[in-house]
Amino acid sequence: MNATTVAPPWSADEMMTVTAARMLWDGCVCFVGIGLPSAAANLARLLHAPGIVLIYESGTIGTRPDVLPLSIGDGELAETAGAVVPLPEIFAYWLQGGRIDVGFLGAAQVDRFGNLNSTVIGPYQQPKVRLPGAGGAPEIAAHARQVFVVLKQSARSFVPKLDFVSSGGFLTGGGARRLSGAPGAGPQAIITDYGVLRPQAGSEEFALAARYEHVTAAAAVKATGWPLTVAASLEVIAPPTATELEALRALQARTQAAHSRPVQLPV
Amino acid sequence: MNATTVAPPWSADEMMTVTAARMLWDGCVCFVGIGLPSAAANLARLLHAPGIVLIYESGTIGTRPDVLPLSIGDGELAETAGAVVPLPEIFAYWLQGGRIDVGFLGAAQVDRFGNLNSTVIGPYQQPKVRLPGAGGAPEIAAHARQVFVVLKQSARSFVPKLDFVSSGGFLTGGGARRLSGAPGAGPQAIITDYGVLRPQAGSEEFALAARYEHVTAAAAVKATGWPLTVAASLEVIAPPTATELEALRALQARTQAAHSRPVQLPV
Amino acid sequence: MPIVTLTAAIADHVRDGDSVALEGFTHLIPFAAGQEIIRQRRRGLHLIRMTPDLVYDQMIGAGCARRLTFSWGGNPGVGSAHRIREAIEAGWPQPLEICEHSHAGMAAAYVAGAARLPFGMLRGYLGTDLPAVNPAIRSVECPYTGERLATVPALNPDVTILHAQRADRAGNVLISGILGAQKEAGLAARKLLVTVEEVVDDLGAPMNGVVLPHWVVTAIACVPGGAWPSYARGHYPRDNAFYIAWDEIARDRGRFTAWIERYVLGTQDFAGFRARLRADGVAA
Amino acid sequence: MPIVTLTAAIADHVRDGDSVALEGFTHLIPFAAGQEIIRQRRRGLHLIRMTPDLVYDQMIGAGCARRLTFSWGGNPGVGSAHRIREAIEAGWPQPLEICEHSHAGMAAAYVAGAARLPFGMLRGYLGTDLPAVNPAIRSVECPYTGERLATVPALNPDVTILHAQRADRAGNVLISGILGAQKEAGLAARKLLVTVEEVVDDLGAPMNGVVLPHWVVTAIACVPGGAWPSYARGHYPRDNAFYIAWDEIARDRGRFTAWIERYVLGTQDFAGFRARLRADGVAA
Repeated sequence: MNATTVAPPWSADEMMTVTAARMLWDGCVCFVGIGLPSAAANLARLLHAPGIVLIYESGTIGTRPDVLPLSIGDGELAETAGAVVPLPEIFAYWLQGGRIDVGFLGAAQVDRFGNLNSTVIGPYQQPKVRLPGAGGAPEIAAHARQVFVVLKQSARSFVPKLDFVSSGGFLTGGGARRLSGAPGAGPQAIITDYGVLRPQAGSEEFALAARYEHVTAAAAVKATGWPLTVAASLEVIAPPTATELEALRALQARTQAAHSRPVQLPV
Repeated sequence: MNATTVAPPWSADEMMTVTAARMLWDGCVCFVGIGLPSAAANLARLLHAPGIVLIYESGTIGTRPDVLPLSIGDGELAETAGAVVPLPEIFAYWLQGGRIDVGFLGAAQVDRFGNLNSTVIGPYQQPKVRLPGAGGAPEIAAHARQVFVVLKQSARSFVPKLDFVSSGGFLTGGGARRLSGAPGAGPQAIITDYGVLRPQAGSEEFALAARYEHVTAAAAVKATGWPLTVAASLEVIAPPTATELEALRALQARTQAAHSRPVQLPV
Repeated sequence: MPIVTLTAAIADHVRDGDSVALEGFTHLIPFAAGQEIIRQRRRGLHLIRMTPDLVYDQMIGAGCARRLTFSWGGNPGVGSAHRIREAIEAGWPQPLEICEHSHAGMAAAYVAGAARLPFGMLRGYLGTDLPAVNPAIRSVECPYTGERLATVPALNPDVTILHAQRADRAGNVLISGILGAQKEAGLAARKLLVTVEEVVDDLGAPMNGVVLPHWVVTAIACVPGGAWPSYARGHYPRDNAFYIAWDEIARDRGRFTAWIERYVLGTQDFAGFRARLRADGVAA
Repeated sequence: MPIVTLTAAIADHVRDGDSVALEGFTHLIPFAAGQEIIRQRRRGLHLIRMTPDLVYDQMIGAGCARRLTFSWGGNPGVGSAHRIREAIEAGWPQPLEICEHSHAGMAAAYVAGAARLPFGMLRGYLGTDLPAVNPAIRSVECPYTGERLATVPALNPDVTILHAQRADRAGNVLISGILGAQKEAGLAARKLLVTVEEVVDDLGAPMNGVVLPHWVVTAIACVPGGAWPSYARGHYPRDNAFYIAWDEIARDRGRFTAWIERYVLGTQDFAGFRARLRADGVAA
């Protein structure tokens, strides 16, 4: 990370996870992906949002895993869920049904309007790097009441033009999304290892709205492939508290232990 | 009944039920309605078709009730079913999915092409008699591989023109059904209190194909509101065997006893 | 998601003129809720239900409804729904507009409503007169095969009311047994009211059981017996004798009106209803 | 519905050039069946799967497929599906045509397939480039609102293969836990093969449990452990360590090919596969 001060005693992932967790509220219905979003949502649940409702696209509704899943469909998610439904139902009745407050998305690339690429680097037919693809993202991006994007900032990931639009943010900005018929309000935050970007009113272009204590706005601008606007009233994000870090590290440790437990198949 | 000989020692309903039951085969997947079809399908199951698969539109698949249900959704159907699924699934995956061998339908009126009216007598907007309506029938008629209609014969029920088409048989005949896009083969038998009508090749008009021993073809023609064709090789249907009658009467007696058992509500 | 009395649930959430779906396909029919709507004298409702049977016979006969969307209306296994018939045939106690579907069409409309799609699609209504009398039944062309498929507009009731076996104290609801289109009707609605047989500490839902999470439920009322004369699997069976008896009660305007007066309008609530039935020797 | 060996099930029912869907969303992935297809050297398959992860990494890397319909292809929680990547990026071991959807689109396509509708419909793909690269993604106009909705053609695989916990001797199949689109993929197929952890006398399905009745199942093979390294709820957990280890195996053509030779092509059947894994100290 291009931090301009001494690196703090927590990792960029930890800072991002804590920042994302703080954005979730008690009772919030959250459509969670694997990795950092899952860690953030569960951290929120363990701290200030015990009534948060976690939905994974594998079909688990209201799940309360003790350890983080490695995959979107680990057994832990089903065993601790309030309901386990078929996957087509998740997408039709729960996501498209407009019942999701917050959808979390990652990507390989984001542009200034919060559009995301998780499909391909290079031309689609002649890929330089073929990525896993869109998965649930296009419809999470369309239907969740708001979307939080989590992505480390660099000129390679924060690009002027996506190689491929896997899921729509504000499209070309300036109200284009609303005209497209997408029901949700779109991406409302991009959480990076420098801080948080928010869409500006009117243009809907993302600007740096908050930075971590140990980074500068100038460094964030440098790590962005487009001329990043910095908000006049740039907020500073409080560092992780001891409580937050402890809870997160305990969760990660439990997860680590669970995932390295050997599996015994039936004879 | 306009029987021309001495009435036999079984009722018209019993004769019709036994006749319908005989048309079902072991392993047949049968979409069953309440009343006579349900009695016939269960009688077949108790006699020659132990592997018959009974599906009721309430969502019960492979049900094996000990007593006949009064309604399409009696508890007995669920408790003895192989699977109990949501009703929308029954219509989408199982009926429209083309998995039904035989659908049973009743009606208030049938015409010479096996179209059925269960909606209204008189004009739709100014009904003389408002009937319950189509329910599951339109799509059973369209999708079941074949349909058996069960209806007592009279000039009032076997009419030259329906007051309303609730579900399609051969429509206007002569291949009209096939052109309509209905996947199933349509009504292949009308089981009445005189015998069995079958569609004629080409015209698809129903003709009397078989009669019960104790009735004449002339009486069947007289009980029909259109000029009923009688098949050159008119078959005679064997009377109910003692085994058939005993099994049916025992089933009806069990049912009677179960349905008059008083219900105790929780306090 | 508050747990309230049935009286309060209906008072707070069902308005004159609302579109209201009481679902339950033979099983778990919310009779007590329907009667409470009668008792509170709601008027001008657009009633929605696949199988308007006794519960809507009562509500329509009592004058609650101006419109009915349905696919089969009768007394299952017995015969006519006499009050619905008289409303349609003779406009008594008031005219009743009808919007008539097949079961498959209604089911597709609820599914579309739950999925917040504007319409549902089926290979249906082929060769029938229903599209001729229901202009809501239309069609789309398949963009791959050119085939025309029937469409129905999504159903999104203002209020759906269900009866279920059980809720936990957080308001999660478990349904078990014959499901009808209950879940779809519940998720299609703007507000979802649920009456239950019991409120428990632990829902005890089996894996892949049918659960409505508390955050999609508007209010819950604990009404044991609230599905009578239909049934609640695990609690009491269907009272087939009452369905048969209803035929005589509902056949006659006067007798029907007296029944509604005595048992519904003349009682305070569902407890009063049951007490009066018991006093009159009806098993309830 | 016969209960047969896995060898016979694949030999009898999977043909070169078939469209084949191995479903299971993280849970109950039919790995043993996929490996048997490799072992029997099927070629030119059109593979269909929402999440082509390790099972299709193996089949595609081994040269079974000419086409892939999918919505997310990777090693869940780990990273790339290296063999799928190399097939797409470099045409090794042979070129791979792709037909790419979103999860919601694939799910709608299976649902349409199960319901024998020609297409599925969703409010989806909004603002994305997917319709530009997948001409199968089209649209219809709502006949009520005029809104345009995305469509996907129904998926009806020649063969769907599932893994489940249990079958009874009649061939009824019970699935419990995370369901993915397994039931829909199964009902959409022309033939349905199921591998199970155990065959029992009494299926013991709970009320409203997910059951595939024997008469929609083409053949069943009893293959305990057949979902490894994915999992079977109630039998064994997901072998996350193997998913992580696979990253190294699959990253390199040579190492991958050696793995397939040693464990799949070089063994007689799934029992042989497991014996060799055990001999090599891999927990299986």
